[in-house]
Amino acid sequence: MLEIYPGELEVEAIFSRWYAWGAKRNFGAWVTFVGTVRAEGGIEALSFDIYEPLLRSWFDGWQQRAQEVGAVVRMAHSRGNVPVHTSSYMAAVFSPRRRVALELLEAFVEDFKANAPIWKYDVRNGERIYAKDRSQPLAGSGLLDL
Amino acid sequence: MLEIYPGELEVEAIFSRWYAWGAKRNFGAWVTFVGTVRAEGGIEALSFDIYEPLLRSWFDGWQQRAQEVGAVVRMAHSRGNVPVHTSSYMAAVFSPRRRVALELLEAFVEDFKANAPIWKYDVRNGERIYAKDRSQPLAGSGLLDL
Amino acid sequence: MVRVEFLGPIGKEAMEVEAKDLRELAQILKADEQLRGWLKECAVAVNDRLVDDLDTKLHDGDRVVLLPPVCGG
Amino acid sequence: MVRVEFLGPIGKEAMEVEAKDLRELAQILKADEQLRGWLKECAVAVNDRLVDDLDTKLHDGDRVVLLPPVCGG
Repeated sequence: MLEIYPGELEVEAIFSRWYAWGAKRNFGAWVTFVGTVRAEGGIEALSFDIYEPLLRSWFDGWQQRAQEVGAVVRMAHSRGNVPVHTSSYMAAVFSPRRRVALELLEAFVEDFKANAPIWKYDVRNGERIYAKDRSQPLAGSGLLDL
Repeated sequence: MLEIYPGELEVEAIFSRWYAWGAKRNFGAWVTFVGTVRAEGGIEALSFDIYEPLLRSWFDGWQQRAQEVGAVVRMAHSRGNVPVHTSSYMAAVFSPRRRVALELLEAFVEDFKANAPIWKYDVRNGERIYAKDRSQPLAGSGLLDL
Repeated sequence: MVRVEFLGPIGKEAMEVEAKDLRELAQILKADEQLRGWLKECAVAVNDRLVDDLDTKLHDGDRVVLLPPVCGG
Repeated sequence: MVRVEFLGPIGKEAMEVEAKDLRELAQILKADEQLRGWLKECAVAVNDRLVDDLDTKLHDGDRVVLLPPVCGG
């Protein structure tokens, strides 16, 4: 349910697979979020590092939380460079009920922003520059700063 | 931005068109809702009537509201019969910002349920049965009940 | 003449009536057996705008629609 | 020996150190010029679990990772 791809996401192919998966399982409501790289600040791409073991355990926690309300979460994220106007992030919630789906997606995406172990870089002239000003410290940061 | 189709929606084709439209326009966040007909209560399909003039003015009001926050709403809905495990309803919000997109989609879909002039029928053995117990009276109902 | 249409599940043909306002139209519709049950559940639009005032005037060529409880999606 | 990895933008090779707990590890890392600025911004995971206690014991073969501020999506 957690998919990691090199480079930009093939949004339509992923969407089609997810749709077929959910329709067969009798989910009535399906919500998706797609994040696309905006052309701004003169960047040519964004680039991402992922720490997969922690991302997987974070995601598994959400899957459990979804399961308790009869829902399923899915997510796809890029690793490496993602050019402007292409997509780096997709998240989805399948549920028997629409309200559950919408609320869960909102909570999931917010928590993703705060807690997923992913690092973002602007790419300018082929150079990767850490997007420090847009990054958030994880809970417990500074522990080793004696 | 409001699309009405006879029968079930071609979800993947609509999604692909919307995606291409939004990516080109530099929207960073895109959320979609897809409603699929669940196999329950022995129905073979749902069926819909739409009163298009009022649906369009309701939708135009939302488009204006979206515009004020830099967003765009899109919607597709079926008219006539929609078999189980296929989809009758898609809604989407495109926005530069993710939080706007998620909140607007939630508000849009809720308001849609309460105010869109659409009538739903269960289809059993080829017969259309008004889904009265699941329907909500529009604001101002009962005006002519002297 | 005013044209009155019955949407969704009401299943009644449109009709043309003479009525100077919604109050007068309500009296006319009340007399129709088939409609009586629907009136308390229906919203009303005149020329495709929902209205909430029985004193809404009607004019020749106006179009009134009755909208029973809805359920999209 | 404990293996220490530096994730994302820190850009430093993993290292092997001797440390009986996180407090001792912190002392060692503090001595590294390149790391000093990062320590106050980094979260810490031991064997892929985030920890928040400096007295967390370390054992031979443990894997510690330093996680700088994140921004997915």
